[in-house]
Amino acid sequence: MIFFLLSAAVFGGVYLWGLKGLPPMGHYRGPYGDVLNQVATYERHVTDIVTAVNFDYRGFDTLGEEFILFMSVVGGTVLLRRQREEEKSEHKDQALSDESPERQAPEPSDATRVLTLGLVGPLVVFGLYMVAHGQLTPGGGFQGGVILATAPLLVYLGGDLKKFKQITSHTLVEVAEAAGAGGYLAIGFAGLILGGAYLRNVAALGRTGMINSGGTIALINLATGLEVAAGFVLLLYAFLEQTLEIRLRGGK
Amino acid sequence: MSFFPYAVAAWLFIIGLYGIVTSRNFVHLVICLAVLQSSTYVLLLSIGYRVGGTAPVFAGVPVGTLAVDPVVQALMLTDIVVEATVVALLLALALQLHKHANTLDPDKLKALEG
Amino acid sequence: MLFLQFTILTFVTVTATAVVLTRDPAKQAIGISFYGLVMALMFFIFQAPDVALSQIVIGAVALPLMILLALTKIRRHEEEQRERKEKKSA
Amino acid sequence: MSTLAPLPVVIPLSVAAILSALNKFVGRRLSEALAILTTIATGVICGELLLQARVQPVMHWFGGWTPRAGVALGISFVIDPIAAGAAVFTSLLVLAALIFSLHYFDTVGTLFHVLMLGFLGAMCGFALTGDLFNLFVFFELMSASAFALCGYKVEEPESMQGALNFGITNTVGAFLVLSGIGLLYGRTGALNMAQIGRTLGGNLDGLVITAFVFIMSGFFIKAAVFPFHFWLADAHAVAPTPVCVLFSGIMVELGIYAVLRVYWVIFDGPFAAHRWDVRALLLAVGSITAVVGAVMCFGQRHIKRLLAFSTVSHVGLLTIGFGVLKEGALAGVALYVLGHGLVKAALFLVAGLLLHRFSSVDELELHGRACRMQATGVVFFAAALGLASTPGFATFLGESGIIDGAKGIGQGWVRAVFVIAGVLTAGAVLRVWGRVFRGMGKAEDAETAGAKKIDEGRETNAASHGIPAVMFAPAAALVLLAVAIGLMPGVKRAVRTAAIVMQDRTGYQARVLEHAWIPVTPAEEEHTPIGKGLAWSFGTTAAALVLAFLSLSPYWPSKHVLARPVAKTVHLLRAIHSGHVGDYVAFLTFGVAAFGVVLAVLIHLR
Repeated sequence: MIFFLLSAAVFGGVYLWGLKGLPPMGHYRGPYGDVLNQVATYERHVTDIVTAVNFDYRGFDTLGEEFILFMSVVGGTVLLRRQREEEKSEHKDQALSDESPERQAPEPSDATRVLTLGLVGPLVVFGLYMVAHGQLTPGGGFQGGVILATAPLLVYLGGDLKKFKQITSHTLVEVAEAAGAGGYLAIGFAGLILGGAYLRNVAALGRTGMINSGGTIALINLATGLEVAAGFVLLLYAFLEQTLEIRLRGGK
Repeated sequence: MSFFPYAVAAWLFIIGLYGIVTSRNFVHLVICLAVLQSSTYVLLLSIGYRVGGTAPVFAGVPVGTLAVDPVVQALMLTDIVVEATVVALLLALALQLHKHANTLDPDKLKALEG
Repeated sequence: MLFLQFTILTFVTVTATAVVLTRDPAKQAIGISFYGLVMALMFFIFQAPDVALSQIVIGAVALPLMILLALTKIRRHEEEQRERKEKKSA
Repeated sequence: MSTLAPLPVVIPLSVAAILSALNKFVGRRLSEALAILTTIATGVICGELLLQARVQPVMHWFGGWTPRAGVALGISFVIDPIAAGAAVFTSLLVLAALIFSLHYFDTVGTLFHVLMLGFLGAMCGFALTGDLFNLFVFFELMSASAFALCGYKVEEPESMQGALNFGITNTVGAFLVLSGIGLLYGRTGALNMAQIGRTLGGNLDGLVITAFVFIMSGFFIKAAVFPFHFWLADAHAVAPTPVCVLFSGIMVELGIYAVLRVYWVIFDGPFAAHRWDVRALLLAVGSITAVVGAVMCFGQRHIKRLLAFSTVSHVGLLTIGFGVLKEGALAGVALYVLGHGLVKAALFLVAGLLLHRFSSVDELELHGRACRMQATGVVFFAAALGLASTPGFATFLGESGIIDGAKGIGQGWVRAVFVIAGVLTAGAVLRVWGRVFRGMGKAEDAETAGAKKIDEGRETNAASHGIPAVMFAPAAALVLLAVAIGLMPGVKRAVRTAAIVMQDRTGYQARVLEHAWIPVTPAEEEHTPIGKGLAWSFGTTAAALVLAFLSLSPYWPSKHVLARPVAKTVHLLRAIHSGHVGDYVAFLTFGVAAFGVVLAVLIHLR
């Protein structure tokens, strides 16, 4: 333990020594960000520069980031897959739960149900709004996607297990996720084939400030929204499935 | 004040390391890793900040207004996704570990010694 | 503004330290959710609204949710193990 | 600007997305065929890029955002011969692993191939990118696929623990790298490596040293350099065999590659006046890694773990090659990576064969059981000779390149480290060969009895008789290739040319930032006498053989007879490989702190 504390102290010293060489906080010197702040609106007809950086200037980073998410979803599914003996006991349990539906999860009260299910609508609208306005205001495909991903969860909390399973019906979400990630790649390919550079903008730029402005930025935004929403549904579902079998079995 | 945020970044890194080293539970450890990661948020954020700058969103304010650096913000967005995915993967591993070894305490696992 | 920044940074430091020093993962999950909110606030104050929104949805909601789900499973498994042991000894 | 350049990344990722969408509808054979075809296509494209890069490094600016007035707006791929070569080699090993896994795994699903393709795309991107943050993104993409692949056998607690140790240490490493990137960005306002290098110029201060230490340590964690190497043995011991092939054969080496790239593009300017300080640090760290890995390797009985420690040892040798900081040694590193990756992959594949045939990779348990697998035995034996850098293998060319470089700067003593590492690691592998394929020695043995046995679950279905050709062929082909590269005329000169391109900092900057056309000039023909090197290498091989036979003979001194200090040291070494992730992170902290302090003190003393 002393070994670690000493090392950590020295580590901190080294880190602080390095940080001392930075310009004082609040005095960013550029040039990268400043150049982009100047040119991005003219070149790409967007007002949210962060979105422009994310989906265009450094769009390839974001492609990598989407695939980090994609691979973790696949990885999570692989890691949390059920083994054979688990599946066997599952079959028994399912037979049981079919016979005795009252063994299912405790029913939430009507008030909770109305409240949670009532929230789903506005949540979905808000998520969609955020995805669609990514190039104009803060937010975008990523943030909106996560919000959309929490909607099925509310259905679950509202106690509607059946509907929850329908919404998260695995194959469909998996296809949606792959379509989102694949869409991102496809937009990149379009740039490569038509413009000679991967991810180059090949769509009309539109008028700055409008919802259809930004060319490929808006398209990538949508693809990302789809991928992130589906990805997080799958990820949360992989964890939930582990607890879901408990509720189905009539856990506490 | 001009150095304080950097010191905070360094502190978060170290306290995260401390949590990982002393942890007796893999779930706790993964959360400490998330805290360690937040060190990079603070570092990037304070590097790109500019006194008196607005957010890099030119809806309502004209282009050319003094604004903070948009690049570090894009980097942080990537960073946040990385955090979520890494935590998810490590939690999945911890869950399976518990299922088959009945413990989450690194001290109680002896299979990989020597 | 300066005061606000100073305060929020101090708050971040304190919350992070508290989260690490909390040894019970269930309490920690609540802590990390709160920490996520504090971080998001910090991002707003430092003119990073995009990041702040991400941080709210990920750091304050999705992440703690995953942790809680994992913990539920782990606790349930522990109970099962205990029941099995009791059956054996009985 | 080449339109081929992005393909090695986006093609595997595209197929991964398609396979995952069709998860439920695609049969196992179809998904295998798709994965293999994709890997071949990727390899062919990388090969074409390699041919182009030999004339002039290939550039690609994503989104078409070429630099303006020396400021890079977008992300670039900068493909010089070494980068392209790394990508070709990655594709080759992924192909071998995929072919091997045709008959592997009970439950191999489409998702396994999705993860493998993601891993392939990530490693290619990691090798080709010219942007520092993009490097971090691919580092993480590599990690995300690797964690899941490492923990593929979810029913074994050791698997989970090994994957967790791997995941946690490597994630800390990633954040070290990111903090270093942050420091550099704060100073230069750039993420493009060429631009960072140019802006930094020759200025050296605390920030640059810290950034270097952080980035180097972060990548050294992936490369498993002492004291960051602990995760590697755990991860290798538990990961499925095809995944081990990739971990040991290329992923670890990519860690070294990244440090090399970052050093020569960014940090060589600031450290130009202090090269000797960097050298001192790297040569010391490399030597320690090589010796520790070799000693630990010899003390194992779990064959995969043994091979994993041998990888640690050889990474130490690569670190020495990097530490020489000369183009000859850099060429040596590249050749050594090729040679080592090929033979080590073959060794892991044979270990996988044993696991397939006998459901065990425990050296003592397998005593004499593989006597009838003669062809496999030959492959294993030949690969072991490759580890000892026997002349004829690519490893020999690599070794002589590194040692000649070291002699050139008056550090001929590194030969001793090469001999120790070669004798111990090859000796250990030959001992396994003697015991398993020849039935030599006693069944139970005092010398390895101290090592723990790790139970390994089966990865394949039902005890199968005989060895399927698809499992044997890749191993044999890889060893043959290692010999072919070692004997190919002109290979040394070509790699030397590539090394000079990699080290040419101003040329790199001009090519990237000004789009300058600077054709590659081939390196001059070298005429170094290799007589002495040949003698040394044959000597090492002979010594390894003798050590293996001795350790199998009844006269081998048991643990109690070993001189006490030696026994104590070995015991201590074993003790610090505790499998406890907290200890690993404590050592990691120590390592970063020590690197920083040593470098700072050395630089201030001068």
